[in-house]
Amino acid sequence: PDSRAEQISLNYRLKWLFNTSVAGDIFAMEKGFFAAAGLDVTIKEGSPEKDAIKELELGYADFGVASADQVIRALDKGADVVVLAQIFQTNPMQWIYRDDQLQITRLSDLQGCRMGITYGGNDETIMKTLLAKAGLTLRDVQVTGVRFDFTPFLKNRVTLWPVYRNSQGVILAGQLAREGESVRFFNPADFGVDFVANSVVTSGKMAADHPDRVRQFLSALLDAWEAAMDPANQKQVLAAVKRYDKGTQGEVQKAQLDATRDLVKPRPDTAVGRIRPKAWAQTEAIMLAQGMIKQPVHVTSRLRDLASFQ
Amino acid sequence: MRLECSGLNFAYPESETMVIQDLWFAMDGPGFHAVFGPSGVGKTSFAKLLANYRDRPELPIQTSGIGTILYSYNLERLPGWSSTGRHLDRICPADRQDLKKELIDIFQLGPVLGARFSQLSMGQQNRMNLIRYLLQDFDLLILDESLANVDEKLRQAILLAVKELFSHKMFLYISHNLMEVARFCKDILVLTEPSREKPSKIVSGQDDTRISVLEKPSLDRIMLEVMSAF
Amino acid sequence: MRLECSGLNFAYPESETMVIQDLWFAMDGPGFHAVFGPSGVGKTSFAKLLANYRDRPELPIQTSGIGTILYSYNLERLPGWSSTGRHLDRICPADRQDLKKELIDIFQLGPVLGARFSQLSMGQQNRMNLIRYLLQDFDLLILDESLANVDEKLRQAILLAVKELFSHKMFLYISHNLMEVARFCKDILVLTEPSREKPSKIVSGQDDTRISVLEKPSLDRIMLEVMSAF
Amino acid sequence: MLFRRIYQFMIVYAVFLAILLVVKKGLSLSDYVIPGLSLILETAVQMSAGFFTDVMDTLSVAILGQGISIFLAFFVGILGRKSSWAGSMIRVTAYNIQAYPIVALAPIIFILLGDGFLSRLLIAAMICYFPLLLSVLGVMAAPVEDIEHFYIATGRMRWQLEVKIRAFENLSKLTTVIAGSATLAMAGTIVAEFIAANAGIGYSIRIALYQSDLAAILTALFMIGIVISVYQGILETLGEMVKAKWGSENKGVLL
Amino acid sequence: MLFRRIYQFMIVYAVFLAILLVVKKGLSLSDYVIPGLSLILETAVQMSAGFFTDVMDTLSVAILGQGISIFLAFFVGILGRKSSWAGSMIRVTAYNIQAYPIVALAPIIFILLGDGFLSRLLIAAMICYFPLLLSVLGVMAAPVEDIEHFYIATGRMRWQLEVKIRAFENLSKLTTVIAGSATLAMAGTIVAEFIAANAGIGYSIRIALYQSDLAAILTALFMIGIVISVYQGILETLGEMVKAKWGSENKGVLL
Ligand SMILES: Nc1ncnc2c1ncn2[C@@H]1O[C@H](COP(=O)(O)OP(=O)(O)OP(=O)(O)O)[C@@H](O)[C@H]1O
Ligand SMILES: Nc1ncnc2c1ncn2[C@@H]1O[C@H](COP(=O)(O)OP(=O)(O)OP(=O)(O)O)[C@@H](O)[C@H]1O
Ligand SMILES: [Mg+2]
Ligand SMILES: [Mg+2]
Repeated sequence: PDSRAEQISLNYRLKWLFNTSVAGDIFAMEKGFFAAAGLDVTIKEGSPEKDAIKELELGYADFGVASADQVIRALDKGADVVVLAQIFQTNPMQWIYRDDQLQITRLSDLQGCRMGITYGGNDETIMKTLLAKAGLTLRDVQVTGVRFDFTPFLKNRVTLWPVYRNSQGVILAGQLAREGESVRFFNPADFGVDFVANSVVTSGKMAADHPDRVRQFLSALLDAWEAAMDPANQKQVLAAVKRYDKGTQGEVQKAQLDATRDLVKPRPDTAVGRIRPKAWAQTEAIMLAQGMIKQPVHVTSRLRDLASFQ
Repeated sequence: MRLECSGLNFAYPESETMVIQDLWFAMDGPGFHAVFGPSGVGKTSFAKLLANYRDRPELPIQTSGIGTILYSYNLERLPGWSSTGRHLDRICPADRQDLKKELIDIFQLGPVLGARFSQLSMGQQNRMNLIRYLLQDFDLLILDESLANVDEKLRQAILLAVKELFSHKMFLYISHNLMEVARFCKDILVLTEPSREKPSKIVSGQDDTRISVLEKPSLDRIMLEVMSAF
Repeated sequence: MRLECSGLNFAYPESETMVIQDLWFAMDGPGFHAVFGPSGVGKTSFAKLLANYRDRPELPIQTSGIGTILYSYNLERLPGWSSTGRHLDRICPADRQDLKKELIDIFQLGPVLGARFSQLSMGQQNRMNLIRYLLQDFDLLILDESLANVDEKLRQAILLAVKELFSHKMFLYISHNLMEVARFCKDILVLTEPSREKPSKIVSGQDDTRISVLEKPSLDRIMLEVMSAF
Repeated sequence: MLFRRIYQFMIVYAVFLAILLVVKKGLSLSDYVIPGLSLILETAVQMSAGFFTDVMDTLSVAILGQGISIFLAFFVGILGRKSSWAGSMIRVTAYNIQAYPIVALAPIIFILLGDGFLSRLLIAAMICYFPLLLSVLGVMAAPVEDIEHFYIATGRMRWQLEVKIRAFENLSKLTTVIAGSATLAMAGTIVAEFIAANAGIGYSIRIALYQSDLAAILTALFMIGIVISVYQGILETLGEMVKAKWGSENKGVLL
Repeated sequence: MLFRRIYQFMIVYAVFLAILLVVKKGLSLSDYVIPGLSLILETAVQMSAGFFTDVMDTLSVAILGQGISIFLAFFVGILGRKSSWAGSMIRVTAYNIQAYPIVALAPIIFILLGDGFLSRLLIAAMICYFPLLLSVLGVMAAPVEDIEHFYIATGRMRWQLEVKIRAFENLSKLTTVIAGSATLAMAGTIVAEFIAANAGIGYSIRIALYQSDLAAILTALFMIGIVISVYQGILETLGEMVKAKWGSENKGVLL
């Protein structure tokens, strides 16, 4: 099945730009995992203005990466989407803070904090949930709107700033370390809020009509991720990532890869892509509670792991 | 061909003073007629009204045997993107090429056909503009100081030639040169300011068809008549 | 006061034909002088050169006793944001208020001082523009057809009044009205086309200071002389 | 005229919506990709009051920003109208600033000015001023010889007068551009709010965008359109009044 | 002139950098808020080759986008120049589209056109065309009576001729605006790249922003500035040539 002519062409839409947090996706493409499965996959970068689930429906993409809240919202509006894998076992959306300024051991420590919130973003939902757990609301903290850059945090005007732990988090930690400041990350999961992050999705139609194709794609992708997360392959993975993410320095990428590994494969025996229905159920419950969806969408019924395509 | 005006009144909007008040006159037949009067009396205003009278049915202006009326004036310009010669070619109907050549000769514009309009002297601009109109279909052509910046000698030659070439058309010649008007025009409508008591009236001109040795007495009489009309 | 030109040549850039070729002449003293010639001969070109000759030291133009040279022409406009009367007020030096009033009377512009420039008739525009210049400091004022669209009667009245009021200033009057030029001007520079063999020359005019009963014979002689100069 | 503007906008919007709905039907897309009419209406009913307040908030900043832009455009346009070294320097500066995407400059602006109202205003003005500047430069760099000659010849020309003459002669062009730039000011303010603010319709759009809520975006676009149409209509009427009063261009009344 | 543009840009840039560094010193900000000179230089050395390629990539799209914008502006400007109902309708449409922030429209554009080259080009053109449109509308709506009278009176007026006359009489204004719009096209393309995340310097800026790498942003701004200066200089020279050839406005040679 190596001959190019027989390969099936597929489009795979990421959530964000090429960087170390999609190391597995890059590795799959670079190391021929897809080709070996008889697939010719084009991976496309994403942005907030692009939405993998919409592209699935429009036929611009066959597979994609979407955050859990996107999936749940889409289901709420009648989109036909299924979840194939949950890339991050721990949500990389965390809050960075300087460790000499704060110690968060209990959620009530958040009271009165100056923190950044992306209005309308995941972090707002998560933070609201955390605050609710502590019996607080956004009015009990000082909120600064998050925008494209980090100046408010860098200039020390806010204490807690939301970042992606394994990309921006690493960069910021590095920048501050150079100035002799050390940082910590506030991880909501540590406080019982297990909000699912990015997952691999496809349309229900694809899952029903072409289970073989889904299986081929998914197993190639997960194999690639397994390989990419293997510390033994670190050099190759970094070289592959470097080809797509030229702007980031090597040692930063190395640190990012380490951080990614912790989030994707927290324990050596965790299978990459493992779907945790409980986390999904919690995510849906949170969104329902905050009025982001009007009625239950039963997202757990839309979860299909690799085994279901065997 | 007849042009008639029975009690025309006109004032610019937003202005109280009448520019034209109770104007009555009639002009007959083809040939060179004139509108004459002191600066600011309303010649241009009248000419523009006449040129567009069909759009203003309330005006007491009547014509018979006059189809197309064209109005030309001395500040008109030709577009600048090509030479004046090419512009003339473009607006000249196919069957009037000979007429065009003849007019260019009479108007002495041969040497400047290659120039842009903005490169012409004022008199050359006047002439170039007028030629365009003469090449069009018209029954009545109004010349509002259209040759004001041309020297007298050439202007007279042009007037005589136009009279001859377009003897079946009607012209309304507006000029400040009394001698010319008196000598070459048929009917001269002398406009007077509404504030004066004298009504506007028609004086008959000499309607010369060639540059003759001046028939001084009769010309003087006409000029005197015109000047005393306002 | 003396204006002298010793072998002036001029051609527009990008054009081969000479507009002015080997022009020699001299004019002396204040008063009304004229530049005359057929349309397109180069009067305007010469006038503009003269007005800016100090910026072009290579030109063989010399003056003595002439400080400020102003050039006015008939297409100039006043800004439109306020009435012409207010514009005149603004540009009139404080010590010339009386002169301004007198000129407005002579130029018969009293009734239109409240109007915007664009609302004036052409002749009114000409006059309004010229008044502005007469209120300025100048030694030599060039009038390039500045009164071309004014009626003859008023124009003559204006010329005579200006000659009297500004008798110590020098004027260069460019006009196509031969009779006027011959009658009211001192030295008449008659320009000829370079292609003709005849050189440009100065003809003496009659320099009248009032509207007399025509001295026909002498005027006819001057006019003949001017016309035969080109 | 104002009324016409509004219903014309309604037509445009309706056509736009119809195209979207046809695409939806044609490709049988879910409400997530393109919301159905009922969802849009529902969202509109829910959101429109809030969005209206947001748009008015944005509009108030936009008006201020437009004022600043007009000032800035004339300021730079007048300084940069000469072909001298200094003029060219000013133009180079003005042009270069424009070439930078505001998102790239935003961090620097925030560092220098903080992220309050001032930054928002500056960003709005920066987006709005440049097109104005181009027109002002075009107008200011072209002499009106027939009028200027007298003042130059008699040594009366001052830069104020030159500017006044050229502006006046191009009054209708300038009022067109100024009235038109209202939409730019609006767009600029929305972008500024989108980047950094917690108020205004730009902020609401960002939330809708993050939540993939196209119905909310469509509602916001409708609100923006209505308000812009009214504002623009008022500006145009003002422009006509200025022209009528200042200009009094009766030249072509008869012809 | 081209040369002058470049070194003038250098001066502007140097002044800008100096201000930043003074702010840094003054508030004793650390390198991660405002990078120091050495860090900037280091980044520049590292990045500039790559960024240069990116800017050239962007420029090529910008040129195409500008072409489309010019076409679009004239198209709409010519259709919308009349004060008739249809003309006003077209203007309302054109104005409204502009008032919408591109970020709000982007999702819809991506839905309708996909996220390929076409969307990027469309976004770039949408940002660039409007200011052009305003100028074109201003020019196209103002009759040139002295020239048009003949053609109207003799029934020879066609819309092409009318447009040609008005464009020609305002040639210098139009060339100013067109040359100036180059920077808008550039900014538009960068924004499009920023949103569409594909290639070009806008994409690089997004990455640098995401990484909070101000030094890289400053390098990118420098590259953009240089390239824009050169492009603009070339356009201006072309504009002069067009004016010299087509215009041949020798009117004021002597005066
Ligand atoms: N647009 C206008 N608005 C108001 N008044 C005007 C307008 N145009 C002309 N007038 C006035 O109407 C009168 C007649 O003007 P018109 O141009 O018809 O005179 P004219 O006889 O052609 O004069 P000229 O020989 O100087 O050209 C003048 O007093 C002038 O001030
Ligand atoms: N800008 C220019 N470029 C080239 N040639 C020009 C330019 N201006 C004028 N000419 C030519 O120079 C000659 C003299 O023009 P000029 O305007 O000086 O004549 P004039 O004597 O003032 O004529 P008129 O009495 O018609 O105003 C004309 O043949 C004209 O075509
Ligand atoms: Mg008139
Ligand atoms: Mg002349």
